[in-house]
Amino acid sequence: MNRFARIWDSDVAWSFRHSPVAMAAAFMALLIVLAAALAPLIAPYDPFNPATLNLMDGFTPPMEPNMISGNVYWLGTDNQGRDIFSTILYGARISIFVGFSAVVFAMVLGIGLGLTAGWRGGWVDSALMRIADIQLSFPSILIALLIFGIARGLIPPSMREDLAIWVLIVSIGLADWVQFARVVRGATLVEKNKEYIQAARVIGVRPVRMVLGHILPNVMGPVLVIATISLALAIIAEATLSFLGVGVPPTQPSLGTLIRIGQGFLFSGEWWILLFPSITLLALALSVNLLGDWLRDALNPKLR
Amino acid sequence: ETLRWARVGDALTLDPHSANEGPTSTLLHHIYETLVERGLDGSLQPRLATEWSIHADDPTVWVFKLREGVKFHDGADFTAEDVVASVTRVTSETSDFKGLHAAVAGAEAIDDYTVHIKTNGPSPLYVQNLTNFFIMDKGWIEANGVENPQDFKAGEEKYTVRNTNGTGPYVLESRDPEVRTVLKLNENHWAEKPAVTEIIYTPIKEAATRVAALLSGEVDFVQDVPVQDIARLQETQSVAVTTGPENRTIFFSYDMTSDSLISLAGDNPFKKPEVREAMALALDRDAIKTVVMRGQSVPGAQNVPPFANGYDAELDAYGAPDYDKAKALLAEAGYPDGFSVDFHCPNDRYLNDEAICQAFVGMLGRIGVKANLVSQSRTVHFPAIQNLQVDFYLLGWGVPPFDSQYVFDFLVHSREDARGGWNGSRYSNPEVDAKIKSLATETDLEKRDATIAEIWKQVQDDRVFLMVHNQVLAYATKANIEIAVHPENQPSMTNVTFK
Amino acid sequence: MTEPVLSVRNLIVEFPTRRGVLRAIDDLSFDIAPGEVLGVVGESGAGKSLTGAAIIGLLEPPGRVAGGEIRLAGERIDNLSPERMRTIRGKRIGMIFQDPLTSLNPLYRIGDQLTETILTHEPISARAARDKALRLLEEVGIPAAETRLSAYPHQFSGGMRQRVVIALALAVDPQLVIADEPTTALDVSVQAQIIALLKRICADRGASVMLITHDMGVIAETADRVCVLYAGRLAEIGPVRDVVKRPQHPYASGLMAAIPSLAGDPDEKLAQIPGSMPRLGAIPRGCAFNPRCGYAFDRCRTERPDAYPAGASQAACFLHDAASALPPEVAGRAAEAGIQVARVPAEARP
Amino acid sequence: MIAYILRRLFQSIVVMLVVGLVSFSLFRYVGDPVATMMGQEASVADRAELRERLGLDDPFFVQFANYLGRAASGNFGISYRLQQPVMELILSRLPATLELAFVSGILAFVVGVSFGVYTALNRSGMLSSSIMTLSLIGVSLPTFLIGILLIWLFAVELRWLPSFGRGETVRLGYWTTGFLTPSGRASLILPAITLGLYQMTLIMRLVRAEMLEVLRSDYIKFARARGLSNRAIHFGHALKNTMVPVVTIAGLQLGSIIAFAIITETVFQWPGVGALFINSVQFVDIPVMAAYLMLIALIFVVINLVVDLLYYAIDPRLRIEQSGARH
Amino acid sequence: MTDAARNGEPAPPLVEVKGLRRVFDLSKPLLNRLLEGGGRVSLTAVDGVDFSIRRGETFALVGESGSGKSTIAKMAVGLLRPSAGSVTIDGIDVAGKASADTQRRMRRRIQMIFQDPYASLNPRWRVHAIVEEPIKAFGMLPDAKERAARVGELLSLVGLDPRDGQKFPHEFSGGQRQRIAIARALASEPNFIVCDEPTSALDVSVQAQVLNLLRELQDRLGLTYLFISHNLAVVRHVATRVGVLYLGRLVEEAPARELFSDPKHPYTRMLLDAVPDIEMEGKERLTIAGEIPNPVNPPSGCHFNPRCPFVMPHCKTVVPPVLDRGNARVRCHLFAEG
Ligand SMILES: Nc1ncnc2c1ncn2[C@@H]1O[C@H](COP(=O)(O)OP(=O)(O)OP(=O)(O)O)[C@@H](O)[C@H]1O
Ligand SMILES: Nc1ncnc2c1ncn2[C@@H]1O[C@H](COP(=O)(O)OP(=O)(O)OP(=O)(O)O)[C@@H](O)[C@H]1O
Ligand SMILES: [Mg+2]
Ligand SMILES: [Mg+2]
Repeated sequence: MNRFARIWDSDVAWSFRHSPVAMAAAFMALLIVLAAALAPLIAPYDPFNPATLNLMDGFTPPMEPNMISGNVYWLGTDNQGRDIFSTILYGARISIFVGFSAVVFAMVLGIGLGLTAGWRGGWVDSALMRIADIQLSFPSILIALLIFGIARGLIPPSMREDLAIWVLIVSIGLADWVQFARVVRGATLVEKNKEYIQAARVIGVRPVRMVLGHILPNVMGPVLVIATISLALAIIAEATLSFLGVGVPPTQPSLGTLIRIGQGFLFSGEWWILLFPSITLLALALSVNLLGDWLRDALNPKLR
Repeated sequence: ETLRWARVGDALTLDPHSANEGPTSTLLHHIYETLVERGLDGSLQPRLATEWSIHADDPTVWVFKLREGVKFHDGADFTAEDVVASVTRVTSETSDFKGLHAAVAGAEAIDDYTVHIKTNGPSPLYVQNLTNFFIMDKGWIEANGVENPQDFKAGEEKYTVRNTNGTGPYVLESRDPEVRTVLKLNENHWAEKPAVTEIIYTPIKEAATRVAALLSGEVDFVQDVPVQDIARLQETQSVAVTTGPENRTIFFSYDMTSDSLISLAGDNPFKKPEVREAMALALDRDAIKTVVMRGQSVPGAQNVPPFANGYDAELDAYGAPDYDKAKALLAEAGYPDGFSVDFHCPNDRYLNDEAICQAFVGMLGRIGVKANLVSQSRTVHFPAIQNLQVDFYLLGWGVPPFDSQYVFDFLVHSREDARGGWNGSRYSNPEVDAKIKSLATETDLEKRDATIAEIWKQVQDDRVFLMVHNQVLAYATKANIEIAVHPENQPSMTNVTFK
Repeated sequence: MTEPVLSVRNLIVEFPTRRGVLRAIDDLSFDIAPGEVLGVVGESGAGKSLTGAAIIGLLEPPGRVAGGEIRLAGERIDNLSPERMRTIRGKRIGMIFQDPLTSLNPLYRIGDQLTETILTHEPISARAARDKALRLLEEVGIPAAETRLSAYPHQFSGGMRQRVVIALALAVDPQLVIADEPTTALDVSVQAQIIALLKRICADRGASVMLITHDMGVIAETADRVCVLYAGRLAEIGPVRDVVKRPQHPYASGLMAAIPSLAGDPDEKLAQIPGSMPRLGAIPRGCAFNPRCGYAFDRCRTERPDAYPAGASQAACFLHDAASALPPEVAGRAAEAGIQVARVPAEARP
Repeated sequence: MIAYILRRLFQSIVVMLVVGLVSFSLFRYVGDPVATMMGQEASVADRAELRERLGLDDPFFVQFANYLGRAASGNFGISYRLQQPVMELILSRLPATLELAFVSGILAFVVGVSFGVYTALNRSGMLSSSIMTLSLIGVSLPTFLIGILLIWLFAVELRWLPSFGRGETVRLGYWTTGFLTPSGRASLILPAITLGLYQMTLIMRLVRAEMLEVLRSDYIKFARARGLSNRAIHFGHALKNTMVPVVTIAGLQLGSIIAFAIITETVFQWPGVGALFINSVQFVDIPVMAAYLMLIALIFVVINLVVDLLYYAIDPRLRIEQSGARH
Repeated sequence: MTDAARNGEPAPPLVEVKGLRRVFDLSKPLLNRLLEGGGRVSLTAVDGVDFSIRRGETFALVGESGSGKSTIAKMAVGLLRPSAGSVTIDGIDVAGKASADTQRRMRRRIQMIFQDPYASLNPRWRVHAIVEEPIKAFGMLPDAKERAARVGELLSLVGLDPRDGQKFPHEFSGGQRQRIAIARALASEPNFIVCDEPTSALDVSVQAQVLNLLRELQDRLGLTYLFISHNLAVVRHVATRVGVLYLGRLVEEAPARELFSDPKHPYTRMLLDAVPDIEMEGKERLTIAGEIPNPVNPPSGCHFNPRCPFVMPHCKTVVPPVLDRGNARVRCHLFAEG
């Protein structure tokens, strides 16, 4: 059996092939991710280049010619004359990138600290868990807001636009590491008392190798599940931060920023500015959530 | 009849001299009264003062004749002593209005209904600063120990923050800050009885919620209507929208003096007149008006509202954008490929401020200028301008005294004592400075107007500002309510009529 | 012969899985007589617990009884509605699980769990139920039963907990008790106490016991008859002495020989059966034991043996089928090992 | 127990101090309060003078120490924005937030637990799958959008419910409540749903997962083997065991509800501490921000403690271990 | 067992355990103790245990759950530090401060086989990596090819197919896993292996395979075992000498044959009686009353006194000394002189 066949034949793959919801969700997520990744190729316009925008194309309804330029846009345009379709593609790119990076950041941080706390135990553990408590006693949204505040103070304005995304990633990620750390710590505490770890100790395997080689692979299951759920949450968090006005720069709107812009037009008749990005966000978050749900069940041997 | 009134923010305090801020003054105009007030056309109207003039013998003294038979809400009579006490209070250390009364040397009650206010020199425009100067009762001030407005350092709340005793048409019934303030008709008021007998004032921060509240009939009158909703609201049967020009100009400015910019080390393109001209040629004011402002703005080239003294329709005229010419000018100035610079913009202060900036970023992009938009809260934006930390920015400016001198003092004059505090362009022209200074004391109005015109000419020639438009105000009400737009955005519910 | 308390006929238990339907119990039949203790032995995964679960109607889905029938005192119970089955569980069939630590709900007091069970099945007052619970605790040998009623499970030691579990299983005098490895989790010194208790209390009440375990020693001491399972199938069933001392199925005899005992020569190597029990999906054709069997011949690889009489027992092995054409060499070796081969071919006779 | 509480109290104080320190060190980046406190006519000198008077020029640690000193005596200063004592402002806004959080918490808990139990007991049913999927939609859209959509549907289009505010409130001593008036109750519905939706989904999934876990446990198997009724097993045995972890997490979620109220309160113009905070951020009202953050930290700390105590109350294993002996 | 051992020729002891003691601190945090009273609580899991194992011999430790068997095993391989006493291998203290190099060489010679074949193999690693790990860790064969060959060799040695190295542990049965664990233990070419209940999780038929394998390896490689079990019948089949543990104390230690034929300590006798009688000889049994007491506060004097049928008054107060009785050593007042 080659590697692919083995993967195809694994329990997880099997359960995937037999779950219509999971497949639909995966298809949807893949579609959005691909479309976003290939945005420069697919999108008819480059909405992030202000020089190409024509303000007079603003507020063109979907599939209707603009009154002045006569241009037709599939999903209409927004208040800056950006093609909504292109902007959604580019925006999804940012949202996905921010969400994904934030989760990876939180994951790396959480796993690192969780492993350390679980493995070292004692005061290191207590200290790290107290920090986690403090972190938890600060609502994540506030943490993100505050980090944003610091960054704004520290980063020179000229670099802000470039760094805004990274700041966002760090803010969301930093607000999210605790759950990874807790789960990993718990799993580490369980794993480290298993006999295979003692066997490695008898051999005299070095702690770093022990943690990374032995324990880490064994705690990845729950981590993956949390990661999927967090991904959806991070995408929403980005949207929420943008709503509070601390997200990505308005010249490079993410899905969340687009929704924030669009919700201003809820009563003014330009429904498409709100509707299409919302549907995209909903489809993205929902499919990732459903995938996470499925993965949780698929990785839980007891539920099979 | 009861009027439910909503706008974006609440009055910050009920102390009449503690916060020089629009919504605060607007609400206080219903409780307290000023000597003079701004009419709907921008002219000064009598209120507690029936007449005012510069003393015939002494150009440094303003004489006010007061209205008789006026009573404070607690029943005390309104007299010249109250005005004197109010002047003392408004010029005190912790007053937020002391800047407007900086020229005041003292006030004197000549008799019960005559007051003299002496200034440190001729102040022909002083009376224009009094439209938000509320008169308090001397006895009440003393009885409650509120000789000074709120002092934060003291860490104690002043009695005046929550309690009022004015002469205005309404009496404070109850107040829950940022939730709801209820005013009842003052039966003893000197003027005609207004149609509105009760005001319920509720701030609603979110624009969508505010509009929803009007559409669902939960409020009767909404200020701060988002421009994009105006057209829709106008079409809605149950709602009426009134619009009118506001006393506020929106413009861009840039550091046109320094040799080096903060965001562009070693160079300053804005120093070159060609660059400034090119930028002006790139600005498509009509597009901004049509799309960003949804038709709700008055584009212009002179950054002073049309109803203010010094406005010149000729200077205010603007042409269509000309990108080719702009590019040519840039090339001429040595920037054939344009340049890159930070562009600072507030995102929570003016109507669609961020969208305006964004649109301009696109326009500049067309001529090769890369403006990196830094859009942030006014709490960061304004200090940055004042501290000269920005190269290129958007600013809005209201002109409460309705006179160009106010613009010159703050925006054109070099930074010096109380002047030039908002001069982010670092424009510094000693000649102009001298002219500006002369305006303050010039009592010959014709001569003064001529000087103003000269200054404007110079300022426009030097392209100190890149004016975008004057804001337009929109009030949305239930269809049966009529209210006129006030240029200072200080509508008075006494003017409301029901159909 | 009196009617058996429990009669299992051709029981089939299946698990539909992604790789097809797995047959975990295949054509299993046995009886338990009133008052009898039937030991069920076999290696891990042989299907012992599943048999117990099938009888009491607690197969975890997707497991299901796919064939055969189960009769309790003559009444068929494998096709009852869940509601009817519920009234049989606890009331007529009691069950004891392996781990006393996890069998008791940690959040409820012992007394409450007992009275709850009693009140579910008997129309008596709460007061009376409590008294009965108290008596039960005393009966299973819990000192100071009165005060222990209000204790929580974690306040008991392992042996005490298992006593409570026995009290719970026997609370309303079931006819049959299924004990699934009741002593495996306990210490050697406690095991003997619990087995003795179980035996005594069931004998007192005349309850039959189906004792599931993989410990032959426990069976030898406790059971009247033994049933040896292999890969979900019956290997041998018979009186305990016969199965232990003179096992007739090659698997059973291999199993018995592999048990280290306190007698015999300690320096001698233990007898061992090569290989391991097949996984469910990969049960060989014919006799499930044939690849490991030293006596296997052609027929064993193609045909599945029934249970044939073998001495006092019955064994599912062609060695005992008179119709078998046994290779003489095989028969010879079997006979040598003490297996009473059904028909020894002439050539092999001495 | 006492030792436990003491240790937690000590930890709580440390947590509060850290929160205070962190938040305080961040304020300088939010903006310059002076810029918003003074009218545009104020001169540079006037601004400098006000800054001086507010002590904003002092070194950071001096400011923090001063703040702590005053806070310790219950004086959180005067709001730069509303010119009232911060303590009073927050106390007057707290009932609104607490009532909203309470109702959404109850809503999330009741609906979450019932749906969770239902979906756990009917694992493969049509309705269960629909509930599971629909619940995800609730968390796949940002709260602010859900709020606005609810307003649009129920207030503007249908006109069933108010779009903003708290309706009529009744004053009971220090507390203002919206529970006692019809408009107060009606006003609660939309914000409570908006705020509770996320937690509801969370609790539902948690209950479902825990319940499935518990249903597989040996003691449930043993309870079945004893012939107990499904009712007794599901709602007596399984649910109670499920609640142990659920209560912990749900408790902690209550804290998040209060924190997340920021957005809901903004959208619905709900006069609570969250909206107060957001307005204060925009005004750089440092005293209010600092007090709010400390308050949130305090609430979290208290909830944490209460949840832990609750845990002790539910789980006898922990309770007895405290008092010693095992045998 | 090597011939030497069986013939009773005196070989020098390889492993020596002297006065071994291990105390676990179970005290509550200081603050709790201050407020709620109650001093430090400690659990003496192993208390003054002495024994030695000669080369090629198998020393078995038996005892009920909690008697301290695993704790001794862990101290023997250096997983736990003794609170007092020492374990020495060829004169080198396992927990001592010998030079790093000596330590390393010594460690290589000690390996351990665990009870649970499901938990003792990392489920995420392929079998060849598991078996290879000690070789790598001790830097024995730097060449990857050689290592692969050695792994194949080891797998064959324990009766597995070298190709099984590509599989994951979950693809094996319990018995096969235990073989993998044995292969791993043998990888560093140890001469002392600690087996902590290596078969208690296995079925009898598989248990026989594993026990036979262990014996075969001992004969072939001259291994020395510390064999831990609670099953006396198993112990009888593998041990040269047996030690019986009760609540951390070695109550009896004797050559295997002698212990089974002539048990001295009442506890040993009762343990033997408790073994179910598979031979069904219907012999008289002496069931032990009660259960093993809480080790946190064990009975005073002889720990076994509350369950002992021969209890004497001073059993409750005086800790019995270790008494030499022929080849055996007993801790019981019954055997005191006079
Ligand atoms: N839910 C299930 N899905 C698939 N196979 C199952 C399931 N439950 C049990 N089996 C299989 O059924 C067979 C019999 O299992 P059972 O639990 O009856 O064994 P057992 O004889 O009791 O073993 P043990 O001694 O380990 O308790 C095993 O091969 C097991 O893998
Ligand atoms: N890390 C530890 N901390 C506290 N107590 C411990 C620790 N490890 C072991 N103990 C205690 O020491 C005693 C002896 O434990 P040990 O594991 O050695 O027993 P054992 O004889 O191996 O039992 P089993 O047969 O159950 O494996 C037990 O009472 C145990 O609870
Ligand atoms: Mg079983
Ligand atoms: Mg052990």
